[in-house]
Amino acid sequence: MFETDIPKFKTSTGRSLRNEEMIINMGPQHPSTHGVLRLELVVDGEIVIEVIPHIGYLHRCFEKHCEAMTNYQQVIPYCDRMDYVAAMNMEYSYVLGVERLLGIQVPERVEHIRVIMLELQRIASHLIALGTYGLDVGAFTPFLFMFRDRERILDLFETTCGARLLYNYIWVGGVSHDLPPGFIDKAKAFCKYFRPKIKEYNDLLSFNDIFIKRTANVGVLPADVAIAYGSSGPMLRGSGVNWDLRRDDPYSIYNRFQWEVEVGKGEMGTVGDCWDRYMVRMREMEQSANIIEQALEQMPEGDVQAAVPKRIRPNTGDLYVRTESARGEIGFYIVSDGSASPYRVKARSPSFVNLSVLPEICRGAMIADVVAIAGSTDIVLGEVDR
Amino acid sequence: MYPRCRILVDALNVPMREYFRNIYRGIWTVLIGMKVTFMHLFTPAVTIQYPDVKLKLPERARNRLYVNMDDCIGCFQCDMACPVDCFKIETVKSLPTEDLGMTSTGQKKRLWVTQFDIDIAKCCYCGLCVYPCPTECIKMTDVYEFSEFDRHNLIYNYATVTPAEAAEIKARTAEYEKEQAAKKAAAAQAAAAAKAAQPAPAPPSGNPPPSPPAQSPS
Amino acid sequence: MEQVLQNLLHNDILTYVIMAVVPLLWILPYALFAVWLERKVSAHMQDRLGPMRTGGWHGWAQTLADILKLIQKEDIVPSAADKKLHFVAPYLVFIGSYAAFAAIPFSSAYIGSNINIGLFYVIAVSSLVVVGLLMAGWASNNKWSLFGAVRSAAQIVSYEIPTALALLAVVMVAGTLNLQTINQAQTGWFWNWYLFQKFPFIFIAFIIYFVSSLAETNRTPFDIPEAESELVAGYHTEYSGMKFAMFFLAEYANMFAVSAIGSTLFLGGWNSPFGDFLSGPFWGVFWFLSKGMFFVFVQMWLRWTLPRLRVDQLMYVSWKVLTPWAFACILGVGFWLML
Amino acid sequence: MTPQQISEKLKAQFSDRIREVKTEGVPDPSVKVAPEAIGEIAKFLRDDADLRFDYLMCLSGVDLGKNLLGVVYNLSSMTHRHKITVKVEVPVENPVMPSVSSVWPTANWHEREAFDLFGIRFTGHPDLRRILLPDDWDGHPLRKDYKVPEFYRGMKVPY
Repeated sequence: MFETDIPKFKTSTGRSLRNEEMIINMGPQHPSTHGVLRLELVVDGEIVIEVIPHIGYLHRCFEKHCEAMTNYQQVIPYCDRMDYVAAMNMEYSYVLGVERLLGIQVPERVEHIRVIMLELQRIASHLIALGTYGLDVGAFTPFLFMFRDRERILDLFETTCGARLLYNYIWVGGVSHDLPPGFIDKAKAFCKYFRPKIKEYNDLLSFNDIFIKRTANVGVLPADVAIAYGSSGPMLRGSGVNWDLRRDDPYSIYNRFQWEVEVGKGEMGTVGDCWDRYMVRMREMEQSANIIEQALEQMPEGDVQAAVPKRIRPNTGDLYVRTESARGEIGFYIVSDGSASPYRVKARSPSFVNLSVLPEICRGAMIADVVAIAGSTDIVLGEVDR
Repeated sequence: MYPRCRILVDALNVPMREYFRNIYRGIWTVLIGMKVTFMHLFTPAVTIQYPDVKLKLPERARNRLYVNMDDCIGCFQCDMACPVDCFKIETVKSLPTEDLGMTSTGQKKRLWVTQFDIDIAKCCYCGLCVYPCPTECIKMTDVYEFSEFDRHNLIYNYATVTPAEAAEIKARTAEYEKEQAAKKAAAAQAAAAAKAAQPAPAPPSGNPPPSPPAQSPS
Repeated sequence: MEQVLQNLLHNDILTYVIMAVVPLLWILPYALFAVWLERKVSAHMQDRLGPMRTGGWHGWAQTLADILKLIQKEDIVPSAADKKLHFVAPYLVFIGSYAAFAAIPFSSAYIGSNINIGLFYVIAVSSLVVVGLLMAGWASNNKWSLFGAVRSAAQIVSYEIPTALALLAVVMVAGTLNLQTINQAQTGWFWNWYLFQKFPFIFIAFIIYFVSSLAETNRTPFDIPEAESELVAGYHTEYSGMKFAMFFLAEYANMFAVSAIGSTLFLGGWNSPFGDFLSGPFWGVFWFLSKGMFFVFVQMWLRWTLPRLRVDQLMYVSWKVLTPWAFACILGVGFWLML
Repeated sequence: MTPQQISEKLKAQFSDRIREVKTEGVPDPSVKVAPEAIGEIAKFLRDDADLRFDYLMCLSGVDLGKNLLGVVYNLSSMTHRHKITVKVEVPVENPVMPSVSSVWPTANWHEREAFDLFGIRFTGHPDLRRILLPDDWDGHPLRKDYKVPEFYRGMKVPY
């Protein structure tokens, strides 16, 4: 709250007290590192002097696997497993890259279905992010409320593609299944159900004074630092940067809908603090609900699969494709050598990049703040380690 | 040394109004939160008593794989589509004298499927194997409770022939092929002899025909 | 009751033993019930069902089963731990919270020890808990446990002050430290309770007491010593089996102890709220326990509603909010009494 | 600015150190530059008022075969909303090139990853350690000639 330097403690005779820094390990098995992240904390009492993240405990050789696959389609299930909380976003980004390499245009209906799925997934992912964030600062109940509502989204996904978490739904040139009968009504009903719930979360957690005290002015990430560190998604927007790839690097049909890009305004403290990042997510859910409702309204009839050759063989070349996942910019750098399997796939995962700024913003915080800051970056370790 | 230390919050720097507003806000927002949780004390639970009550799975649910072996023609399409290699398939060519019947889609079966194992522990339930199947014999069912104490029990053998029968079939086919090869070789020899008699420069074709893959390419 | 027993048994020591064991007869079933209640309350607040299977009706035997499980569990002591302290700590914690029950009047007929410095004794002896917690954290030889222990020591010591000051406001009105006498002074309808006297000073003092008692029992929003998202489990991270159960028991016993003191001092203890209606020694027990349980419920309610504070904010609440306001209450009550 | 203009500008500034420009007929226009110049070029790309590539989207190592390792920088500018891909090739025998982590701090972890998986050494990197694999891992797995070891500390690797 106030920038104060603690003077070196001296005894009455003027000798300085012996004080030692302590190194403690937060993780890899720790309740609030959201997986197997290990943070090496150098602490002086409760104050954290330095944070050194160690990652790789969940490394599953995604990129090596991609090269070993026999065709482009087989990579999609692996993309799902990168960010298992927002799997749709992951596979969409990859599929978009392959489609651009092939030069395929997908049918209108597919675009609409994809947008609906991506935004539903964004809500689901943000619900987890916010719920676990509540858990990080000690509030248990919002977590379960949010899981309750996320469950409805997962049910929608399950009726559509049969899986609840790892969908393999968005395919090159289309989607695996058309929407099931009754989906549109159910999705509309969900949006209607969901809006009042946001108010409930706000009452219970967002505007709770203890929560504000815990998160406002904590882990302030200034806009220039955020850009230099390549932060993206709610992390970047929380710092007040009005930047959303859905609008600023348009893909799919997002430019047809009416929606706002939410940015952190520093209502409860400094711009770019944990509360701002939290609130950007909360407000984004509402915007996503807007997009879903519009897309449901405009849903055209038609085919759900473009004409794609059975064996996908893009021309030799490379490209970088980026989309806005729930956590930020998910990019795939895909190199094709003209064969049926990708030559190289590099995933630029948002959590990996967002996490790299953690040492910068944790300096001088307290241990409890490190938990709050790490929670507000909303990392998924599957995606950090790939 | 501590650039952003926030321990020493000096209350005197906080204006008095802020102090009272803090207290007021603290109490008020706590009461609002308590109201929300109290209301939920009386709303019915959304959870169910799982093993007693089960949710109906949607039609498209992707769970355990099932293979209808009556329809399987041993084409390896599912094996090739699988990203995690959980299939282990072995086929043996049937003899021309044997009739393996037709699939329900009207295709003639030409191969004995002597081994069709799915390691369901490896399966990632992506459903990619379902689509390429020409006879629609592999599909994902709604069975999701199949835990086992031993992971080897999760390797499901779908082959309809027993190992003994498989060995017999293999032996039969190998014998038949040897016969065929011998016949071919004899024919080729005869042809070569015939050719040798003639001075025409015909290419010798002494090699036996490549035998069909007896094992899966894994 | 002491008199009755003495007449019955003609044996001093046996009488004392029985007198001492009586609260335990309440605490053990209470702790089982409270853990179950906590689970049910939390579950229903979160739109869940909570334990439903063990024992049949709403899983009433769940905690019983848990205790059986904990008894059977292996008692793991870290190899680098200070074995003796590690062993003693959980019992010391429980002793601290149990000893407080000695001076709490359960009914007009039963009080463990009717001493005239009862309140003082309760405040003093419940501080013993800190020693146990600190011991546990230190002996575990685990940095996280140590953090929890140091945090809890700082917290409990700080919150002793607003607690004591808030109680002092009542003592000033009552003019005694004997809890039984304080109770007797509140007999009659509920407006005789100290809560509603010298309004609003004692009312505020009550809120201060309740808030700081939350901190003393390490309950949310002041549960930073065992903040599960920061310190995993704080001082009892390295405990397992029955020793862990001891900590658990002590926590719940403590919860009831502070609730009991609160209801004794502010809500008339074993007095019926409706004058003579349902009053008497036996109904007294009922009123006392239900008042206590109500506060236990409120503690649970708060726990499942609020996030937790940070260490410095915790200190801020104690020293800059609760303590000055408690002083103001004392001052107010003092002036009122002088007038 | 269009990719052509960007590459013109780079050529004017760095002349011969720009090896190859590909702007037509490829999904992502790219500029291939000399490895030793990447630090300078990166600084120029970020600081020039017309370019302002303030956002390093991605940094990937690639095994290009033919005894070459490549590093690909995908840059975007938030101010001018244009993008460019910068490519660098280094020989596999001595894969050394300057780090750009002082220009874009986000490159820090990306470069560690490229070091980890390809063995490309970035000079001037503040903390060039393995990031995803264990510190004592042998070899750089994403190179095409990498052989999966049989055992790692007594554990069988291919399951």
